Amino acid sequence: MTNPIIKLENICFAYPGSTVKVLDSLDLEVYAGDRIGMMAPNGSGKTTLFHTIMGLCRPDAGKIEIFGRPVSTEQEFQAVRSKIGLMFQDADDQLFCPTVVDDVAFGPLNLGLSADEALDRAREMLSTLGIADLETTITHRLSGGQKRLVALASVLAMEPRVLLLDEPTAGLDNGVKDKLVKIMNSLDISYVVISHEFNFLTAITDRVFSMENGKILADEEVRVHQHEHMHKLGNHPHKHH
Amino acid sequence: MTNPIIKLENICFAYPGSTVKVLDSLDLEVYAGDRIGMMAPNGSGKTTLFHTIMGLCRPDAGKIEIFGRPVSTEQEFQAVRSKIGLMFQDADDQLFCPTVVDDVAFGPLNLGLSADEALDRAREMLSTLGIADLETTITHRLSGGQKRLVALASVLAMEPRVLLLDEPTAGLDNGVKDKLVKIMNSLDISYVVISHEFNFLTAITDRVFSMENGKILADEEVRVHQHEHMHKLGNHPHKHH
Amino acid sequence: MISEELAQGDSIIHRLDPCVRVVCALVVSFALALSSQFEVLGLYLVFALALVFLASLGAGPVLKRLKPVLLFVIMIWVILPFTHGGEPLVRIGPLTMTRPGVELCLRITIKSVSILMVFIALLATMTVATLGQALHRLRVPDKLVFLLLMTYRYIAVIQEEYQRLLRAARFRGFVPGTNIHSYRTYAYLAGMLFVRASLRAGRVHNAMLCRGFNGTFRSLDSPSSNRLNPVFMTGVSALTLMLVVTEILWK
Amino acid sequence: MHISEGVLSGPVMMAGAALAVAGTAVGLKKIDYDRIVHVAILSSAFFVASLIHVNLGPSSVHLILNGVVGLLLGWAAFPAILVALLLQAVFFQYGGITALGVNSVIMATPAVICYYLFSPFLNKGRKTVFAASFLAGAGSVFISCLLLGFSLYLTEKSFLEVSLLVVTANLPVMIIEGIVTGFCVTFFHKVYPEILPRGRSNS
Ligand SMILES: Nc1ncnc2c1ncn2[C@@H]1O[C@H](COP(=O)(O)OP(=O)(O)OP(=O)(O)O)[C@@H](O)[C@H]1O
Ligand SMILES: Nc1ncnc2c1ncn2[C@@H]1O[C@H](COP(=O)(O)OP(=O)(O)OP(=O)(O)O)[C@@H](O)[C@H]1O
Ligand SMILES: [Mg+2]
Ligand SMILES: [Mg+2]
Repeated sequence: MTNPIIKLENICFAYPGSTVKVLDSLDLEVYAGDRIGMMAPNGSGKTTLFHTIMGLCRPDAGKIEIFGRPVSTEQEFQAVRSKIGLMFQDADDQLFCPTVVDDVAFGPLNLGLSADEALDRAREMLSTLGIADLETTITHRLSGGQKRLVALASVLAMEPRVLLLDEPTAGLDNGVKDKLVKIMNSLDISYVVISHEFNFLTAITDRVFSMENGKILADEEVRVHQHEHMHKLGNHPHKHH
Repeated sequence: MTNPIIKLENICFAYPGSTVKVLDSLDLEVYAGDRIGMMAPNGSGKTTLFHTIMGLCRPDAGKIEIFGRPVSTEQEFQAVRSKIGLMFQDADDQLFCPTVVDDVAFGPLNLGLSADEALDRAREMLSTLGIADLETTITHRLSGGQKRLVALASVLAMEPRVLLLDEPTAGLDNGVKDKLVKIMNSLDISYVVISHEFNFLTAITDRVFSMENGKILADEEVRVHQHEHMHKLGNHPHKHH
Repeated sequence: MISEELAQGDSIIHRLDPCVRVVCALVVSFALALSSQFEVLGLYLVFALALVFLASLGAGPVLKRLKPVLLFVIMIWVILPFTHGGEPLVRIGPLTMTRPGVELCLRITIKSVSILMVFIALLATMTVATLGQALHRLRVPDKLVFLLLMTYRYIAVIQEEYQRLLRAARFRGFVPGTNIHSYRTYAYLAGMLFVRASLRAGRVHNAMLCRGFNGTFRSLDSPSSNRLNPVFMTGVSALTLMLVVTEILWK
Repeated sequence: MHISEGVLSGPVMMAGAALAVAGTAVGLKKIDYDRIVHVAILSSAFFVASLIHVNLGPSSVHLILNGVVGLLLGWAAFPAILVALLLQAVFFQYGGITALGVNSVIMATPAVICYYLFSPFLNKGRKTVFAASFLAGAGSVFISCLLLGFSLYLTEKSFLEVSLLVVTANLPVMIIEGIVTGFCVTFFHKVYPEILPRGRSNS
């Protein structure tokens, strides 16, 4: 078995000024090729987990290894950050440049590409996602679905080795969701996706994790649980314990 | 048959500066006791429809009757507005007072109640929804699900005769959804609910409408359509035409 | 709100390098603001009209944009000619219009309308995104350019937030009036805007870090080469210089 | 509150531009790279909030809120206000290039002054916070009026009446600004104290 590309060990994290441990001795391993879904109640710490992987929340205890190397300082995180593509819950937070092409080229420029190379890569990314016509659009004029796709393009333009997607379908209609499913299934990249939509998750991932009390619930438990639910409660929404 | 409490006749609406008719000769009747679901793609005009009922988008043609009286001027809408409770797509947009109780009391205060009466009504509403303990919490510190429930409390504190809920479950986990289902089923009030989630809709409404080309599709058509889909495509997300 | 409708056009001016437009706008505006001879001001007015014509803007949108300044001009014509001391010109009932008062008004009118027309023709015809790029290439400090672009980016987002908050208040029976309850409500709405702006700033900063931002701003420079650029630049500079010299010699 | 294009005399215009450049330079220097996004987005909020109209008897006035911006941003208020005014010029033609300097100075100077005078009181009790921010809100508008009047007076002695008129006409605006700023800052104090400067040591 190869090394995991992301490995969290015994991570504890509480927001400053709070005593609640949002992450509590959490363990997680993501291997190359993994396509993981994550479905857990609001406030269970999914976003915090992603931010911890990116080094935006520094854990109070525990060890983070990314691509086989331990990371803990800002320098170390900076070095790996561009290889992990995080897509934020709110696309507006991520599209901070005035035009679409500026935004998609922002990452490549920071990677040290020349303006021309960055432009080429941005254009290529946009056409891969089928939104080449948006190139010169002013970002704040995009519709919700377009914003989401451009945000994805911005992240993919960094050529990350692993993607972290935080509720990519929130507020999207089925048309855009379908498009996302197609895109995700055509990508040759590992990813972890947070979503509240079971259908979407099963369509694009191989396993679904859950979170509870600051820990990740193992695959098996979740599977069993979901099976039971399908039989007992059918179509009706109900609470997972 | 009694009169409808909301009646739209031949409503046409285009946003200023646009030629696309978002609502195009739309008809809608809501009767006392109706529990209607609405499920349609993004941008099909659901939110616009709600805003038209509230008098925020003024139709270019057509007639609106609310509680049996025609309404068209700002004064007329103002008079009925407090009797229709609209819950926004994003609960954050609805909570702007410092604490939960301030927020729930805001509507009653505007209705002319004294500060004490408003406070009483707010507290009563909070305990009805089972969130009395949140009373003095700072609104923007609430979790997503709590925000939703407080927003609902704020709307219900106006004692509306009909509720319009715009995607009340977006981004919520199943626990909160369940709670919402229970609350909605216990309310003795007519409502129209927009949602992209079929399960949630069927759990709390008696009929589900759709929208297409600026018109509301009749109940029957939608039923047939959804049936077919269940068989052919099962769990996978797909586009509705 | 932010329509930037004038930026959509296609004209000689629209096709010029934005840097050239910014420099020309600065030169002409300041030269104009500093002159005072009526003959010269008249020529500037013609110059400004010519620029508007070159930008092929319709009279409607231009007048719409001139509305604030036209209102201001009307206001000063109602007050200044009568309050300014000096040689009387016309007497209307108990009021006296003075010559210096009228001259001052006329001068302000020509200047303000012309300066705004220059602004509309040269600057309002580009989006702020383009303006930011031009300022960057003109060596305006990166921080300021970034501030401009970022502020521009989020105005629409925050404006929408405000509209939704206000709408929510109105749906719950809020009718603004002249009373403490209304002022407090507006204060809460404004306060909420700032709070949400601040929270968003934290998220945006994180998003920038995730995309490899490390304190240096890089941007896609795309100078548009256009043979008209040097021609326009020379033409505008020569004309302005001529007007400035005329102004000085006239005295 | 602003002075239109074409009104000011050359020296006043140039002095305003110079002061604006200096203030902006100081402000930019005080913003480090971690804070710049913050300043920018608060500047967008300022832009939007300053378009809010509140009722005043039968008419309405728009909020200014340069006091709030001053309390939140300190010296960074200078570039933030400059940028907001430039964008107002581009979008609505409230002003143009030549008066931009003077107008920024008129709006931003009081913001910085109020920051130094009143921010030390912002970590006290509710009543003190309200009083201090009331004074910051009303005071900013008052100082802005004085600066505006002064620029007009320097341009043309006969503008004296107009200047006095500006100050008196804005008296009710000052009171409204005071009240709104008071409630606004107590709102921050209660729901999100992190947004307020933590004392002046780090400014
Ligand atoms: N900046 C913060 N400061 C303090 N507490 C926070 C902060 N951000 C989140 N929290 C708290 O941490 C917990 C986990 O939040 P997080 O956003 O990670 O949850 P989530 O699983 O992503 O939820 P959602 O499904 O709503 O996005 C919540 O209880 C939340 O209230
Ligand atoms: N303020 C506006 N100005 C112009 N066009 C608008 C405005 N708001 C919405 N639209 C357009 O009107 C159409 C209907 O929008 P609406 O928000 O009513 O759709 P919706 O069905 O609620 O979608 P969603 O599921 O995304 O909430 C869309 O095409 C949208 O682009
Ligand atoms: Mg989250
Ligand atoms: Mg909607």
